[in-house]
Amino acid sequence: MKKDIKVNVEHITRVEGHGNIVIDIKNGRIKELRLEIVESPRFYEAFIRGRRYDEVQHIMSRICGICAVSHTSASLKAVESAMGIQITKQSALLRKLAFHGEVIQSHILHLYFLVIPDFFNVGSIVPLASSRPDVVRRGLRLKKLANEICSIVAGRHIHPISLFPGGVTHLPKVSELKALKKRLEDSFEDLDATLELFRSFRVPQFSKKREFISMKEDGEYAFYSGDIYSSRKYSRKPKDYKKVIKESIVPYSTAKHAAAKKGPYMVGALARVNNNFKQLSKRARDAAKGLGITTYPYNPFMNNAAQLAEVYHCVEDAIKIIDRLISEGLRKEELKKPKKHGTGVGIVEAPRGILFHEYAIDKNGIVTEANCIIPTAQNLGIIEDDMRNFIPSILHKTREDITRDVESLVRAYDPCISCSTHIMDVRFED
Amino acid sequence: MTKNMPKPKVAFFSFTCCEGCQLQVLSCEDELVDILNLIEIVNFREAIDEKRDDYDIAFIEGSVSRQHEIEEVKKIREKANVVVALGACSSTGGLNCLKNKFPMEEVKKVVYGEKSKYYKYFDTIPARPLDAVIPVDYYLHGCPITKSEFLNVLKALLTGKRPDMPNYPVCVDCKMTGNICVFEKGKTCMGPVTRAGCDAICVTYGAVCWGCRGTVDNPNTESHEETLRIYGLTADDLVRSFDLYGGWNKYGGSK
Amino acid sequence: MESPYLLRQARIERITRLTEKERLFRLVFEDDKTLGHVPGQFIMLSIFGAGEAPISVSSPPDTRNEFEICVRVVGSLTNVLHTLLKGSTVGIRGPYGKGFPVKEIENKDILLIAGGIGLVPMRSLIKTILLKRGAYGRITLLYGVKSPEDILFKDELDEWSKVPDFDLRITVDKPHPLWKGHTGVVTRYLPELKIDAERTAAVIVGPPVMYKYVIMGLGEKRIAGHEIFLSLERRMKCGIGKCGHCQINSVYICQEGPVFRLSDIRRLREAI
Amino acid sequence: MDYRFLPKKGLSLFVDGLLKDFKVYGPVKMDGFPVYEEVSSAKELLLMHSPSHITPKKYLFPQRETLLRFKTGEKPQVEHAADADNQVLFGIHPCDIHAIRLLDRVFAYGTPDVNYLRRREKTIIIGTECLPDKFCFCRSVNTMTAANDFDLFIHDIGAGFLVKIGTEKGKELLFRHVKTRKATIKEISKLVEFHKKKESMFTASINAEPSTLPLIYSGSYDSPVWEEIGKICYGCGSCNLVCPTCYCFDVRDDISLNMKDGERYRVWDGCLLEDFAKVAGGHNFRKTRGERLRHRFNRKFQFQVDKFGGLFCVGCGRCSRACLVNINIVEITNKLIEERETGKKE
Ligand SMILES: Cc1cc2nc3c(=O)[nH]c(=O)nc-3n(C[C@H](O)[C@H](O)[C@H](O)COP(=O)(O)OP(=O)(O)OC[C@H]3O[C@@H](n4cnc5c(N)ncnc54)[C@H](O)[C@@H]3O)c2cc1C
Ligand code: SF4
Ligand code: SF4
Ligand code: SF4
Repeated sequence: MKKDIKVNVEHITRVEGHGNIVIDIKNGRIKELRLEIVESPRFYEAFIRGRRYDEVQHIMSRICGICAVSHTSASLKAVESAMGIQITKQSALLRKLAFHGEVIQSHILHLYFLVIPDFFNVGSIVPLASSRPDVVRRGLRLKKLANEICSIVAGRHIHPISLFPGGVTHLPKVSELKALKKRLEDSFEDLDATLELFRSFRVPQFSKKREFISMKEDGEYAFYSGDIYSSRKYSRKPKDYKKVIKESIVPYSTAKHAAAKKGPYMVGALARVNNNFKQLSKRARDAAKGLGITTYPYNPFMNNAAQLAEVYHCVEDAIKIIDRLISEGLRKEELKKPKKHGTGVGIVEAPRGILFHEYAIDKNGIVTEANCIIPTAQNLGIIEDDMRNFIPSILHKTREDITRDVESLVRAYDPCISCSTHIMDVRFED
Repeated sequence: MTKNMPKPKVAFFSFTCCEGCQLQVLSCEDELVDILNLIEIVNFREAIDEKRDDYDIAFIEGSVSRQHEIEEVKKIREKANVVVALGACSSTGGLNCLKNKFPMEEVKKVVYGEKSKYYKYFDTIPARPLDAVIPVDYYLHGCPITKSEFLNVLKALLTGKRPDMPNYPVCVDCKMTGNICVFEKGKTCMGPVTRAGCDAICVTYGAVCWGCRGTVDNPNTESHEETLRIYGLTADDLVRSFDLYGGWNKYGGSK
Repeated sequence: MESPYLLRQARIERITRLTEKERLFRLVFEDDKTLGHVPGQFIMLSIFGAGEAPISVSSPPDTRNEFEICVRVVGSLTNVLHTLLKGSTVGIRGPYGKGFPVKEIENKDILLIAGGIGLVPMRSLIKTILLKRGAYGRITLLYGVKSPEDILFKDELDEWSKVPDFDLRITVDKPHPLWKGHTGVVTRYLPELKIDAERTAAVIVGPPVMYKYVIMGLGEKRIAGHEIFLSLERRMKCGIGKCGHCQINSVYICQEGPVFRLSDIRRLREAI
Repeated sequence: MDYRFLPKKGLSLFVDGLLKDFKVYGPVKMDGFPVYEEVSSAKELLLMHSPSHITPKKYLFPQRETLLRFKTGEKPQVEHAADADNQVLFGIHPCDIHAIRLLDRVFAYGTPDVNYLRRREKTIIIGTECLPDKFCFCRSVNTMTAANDFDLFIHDIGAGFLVKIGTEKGKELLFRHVKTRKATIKEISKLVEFHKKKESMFTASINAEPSTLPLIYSGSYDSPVWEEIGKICYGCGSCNLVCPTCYCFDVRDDISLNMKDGERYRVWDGCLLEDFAKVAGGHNFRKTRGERLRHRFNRKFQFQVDKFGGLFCVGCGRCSRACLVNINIVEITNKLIEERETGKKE
């Protein structure tokens, strides 16, 4: 089929941040294809220099509203590693609990607010509020639960307050934890309904082999701690992240592209689920299987299924953490003090994938250098790759349908553009 | 029995920021359905596909930090009857203004590397609050905004009331909440000069007030600097504290 | 015990647009009881959702269940009030405070000085006096406004000016192309007034800045402090002497005022 | 006055008994500082301490209190909100007992404030003794001890508690839940001894008779003090909000999102806050911080005294404790006294 099509989606909707899709097809061949990141650069790595170590998490959290807990956590881990701070078990548990809150919140937001409208063939959840109020209310209930987890532990989800270098500054009340546990247990009903709903959706068939990079840890499904791990079966310590990932700038994007040795790779829920499937909770594994994650899927559209499986996992694990906190008893603990200074790397699995923060801190506790690599920036290369490979299979469709399908593809990655505009250590494609 | 009014059309726009304030709007889980009954959202890129230009009320999030953003916000101002600045970035410039104290070439180089100087694409202008570019009717302060303030402003606009904006410091919220003042614990705080309305949530959750809501109309900053000095802040610390969210006024900005 | 914050409901029966910013509202209680006020007293007016505010009663005492208020748009409640249509219901509590000494000033010449919406409570007094015209001496009304468009109750002023022995002088702050009358602040016209200080009572209502100068002017006219009455405005939130906003030293305006005798508050710092 | 003796272990029995019928609030430690919170057993109570940072007045005059509930529409409907639970305020110090006495007077005079009075009616006040810190000066304003205005007053005398009975209601509660016996003269004298000891513990004191303070303040209207402290004051209102006798409030409406129902509520306000005396049109009757400070201090020592009788400062020192720039009510008062005395000498 030889046709000419120009797609130009300015400010793609239902994603975080500003991006454009530009596709130019001449004679059935792709002449031009770009995912333009037009979000204004904000230069966090530049202006964090000169700030004190105990303000860093507060500032770096503001890289992104939707994955604020992740940025805060990666930032804290980097600072704590640079300064030799070892937090207590209780603090780590509380941080993990808040982290689960964020993952659930982010995935539910993506699935219910950004993705579902595509399957119902509407432009947003607004029309669904009247046609399918049950669906909308369920999504809102789940999202609220996720927000509550973060509120109880950290004050709020967007820019958490109590996560601080050396530990946490606030303890939830036992009564709050008990009430939260009850709500988490009750949420399985809504999750099962969500699962049913997503099972009824037809997932576009598109598959291309790729490298998945995530964290991996012995003993648990890695979100908050672990090493860097690739589906090409190698693993690296966090501090060696630069040996795995190289960044480059492209002239149409304020977000840098990243690549591993073998080129573009994918991070995020699907990468994690594929790499760490066995460590998912029981219900999460069942959900994943129910949604068709039986083999090792390379279909990026399966990212949504992986997200839903992870929501199950986080809810189950959150319940476990709460049980532990209650049975071990909450104690007021002082924040642990810094012991040294130097450079430190912190990595976590943000909802959209592995996230790196690295700082150099001087003897006065002042940051002198910083570097962050954001999940969406890592996915940009593979998204463009996928677009290139996906388009030929839908070329027979109308321009509108092509546009919608390509948008859905981009959206499946749940790109978070607002935070992907700050990256360091650039290598130029000359 | 007020005059019958059609559903007001509301748009949300986002400029240089983390989009947390828009997300805070989406976090009104219990209220969202009611909100959709009261207003018609005609533009909200983060959540809906529709993009219309016939709005009455525009909520604008983010600082203005690129040349083309100036034109865009001006266009919005022309179309909207009411413009509300949504969050610290747009109300006071927010954290974004921290970059203003470094030269453009330097921040570009630090983030995008040596060769970035050949790429105009990364160029920005000093980040600034919305009212440095267009007149703003109402402000929702905070990084991020609070849900309750957003709902109050929305309700006020719908009833025809003038939205309240507290003009007293966070210490009031702190005392209402029943917090122990962090100065008692030997820490320091921006609360005494910062505009309240957040229920002192940062202090409640064990941190200090960072000053994200900007200052009250007549802050006693001299007194505050003196207090901070007495509590052991160095000259550098002082600069850092006042810079964090006060960068616009300090580095080049004025309204 | 009944809550002092509970309200009586009144229906807006008539709305008259007086200026760009001021409207006159005729209110009728749902029950058939009267408001029972004296000139100079105020009510707390409320619209649910918009709030509550002290507003002077602008009509003279009435045996019927009706009264009038005139309200300027300045903020929340007043904005919403101006969007209401005839037939809407508003809440009323009061009347509160002490009004003008209508009885005491009988048989005297009356000098009335009003600035801006100060004419609103003054109107209640004027109408009361005119109902018993014979009981009072000469009446002089000095009325200052910013510009001709701000003049309230134009028709009524016209009527009053035709009443025997009623000297009406309106002055606008700044010269105005369409204005042929007096210009400048009200105090400018005090010296030329013929006043028998012995038998004159003066009443002043206006914006805060006006009082000091008018009082000085009246002093020059040798009117005694105990013959000068003024109505003070303060922020008020409860109307019943609790909320503290209207307090001047030991005096609560909502209780002991808003109308005061000058000699009683001369030594009250911050009053004027 | 009736004194009873309550054995040591009786206290927790008593509190447990109270908890059956009441919400019980008392002084507890939070982050190492005394505050009032709801308690669930006697062992949480902090029974011998300096004043709490925030006053217990919040249980009688809450920070935010609904006055009316309404429905809008063609025919608006409104009802009075008077949500008050039966409550016990346990461990109220003499200064706060005096403060509550003053609030009672304020809210009852003229048009009674039903919301406050209803709460007050449902409140049992159980006093305890306290230890002065460097800010306390109740001795200087005659509020170091409380003779009445409580239901019970409990004092730890080592072997057990001396319980002073203030009201029939208090007595009935005590008798219902625990066994007590008549206190001996010796036991009663322990309270007197304690007061003697307490009297010697104050480091802050006002250098004039309390009865002369209104006059001193009325003569100090033009003192340079006001401008001096006005310069350093933040206008943060902390002093207002922690004061047990400050009672000013703002009234606001909140409508729910259905735009059909809502409530009218009041929240604490403070005369140190910039907009407190601002009126429509923008005029501010107390524009400077100095003027506002003068107003507040005078309310404590002159204005309210004229109006209600009795000083309106009960010497708890909370305002000084809360003030970040160390504006200290005792020091200021002493300065005014000194100005007056040296002024007289000249
Ligand atoms: C005894 C007494 C009698 C009175 N009688 C009358 C009367 O007869 N008629 C009458 O019209 N008024 C009268 N007033 C004044 C009236 O009470 C006030 O105008 C009223 O309280 C305003 O209420 P509001 O809710 O509309 O304003 P609010 O919303 O409470 O606004 C009040 C304050 O906000 C400021 N403000 C308003 N809009 C804005 C804005 N857009 N931006 C920034 N600031 C703003 C105002 O300047 C003012 O300081 C009287 C007052 C008293 C004390
Ligand atoms: S903690 Fe900060 S905001 Fe709170 S009272 Fe103290 S200084 Fe004020
Ligand atoms: S004025 Fe100060 S010392 Fe006096 S009662 Fe109030 S807070 Fe306590
Ligand atoms: S607490 Fe101190 S600084 Fe704050 S308003 Fe009161 S006197 Fe001023």
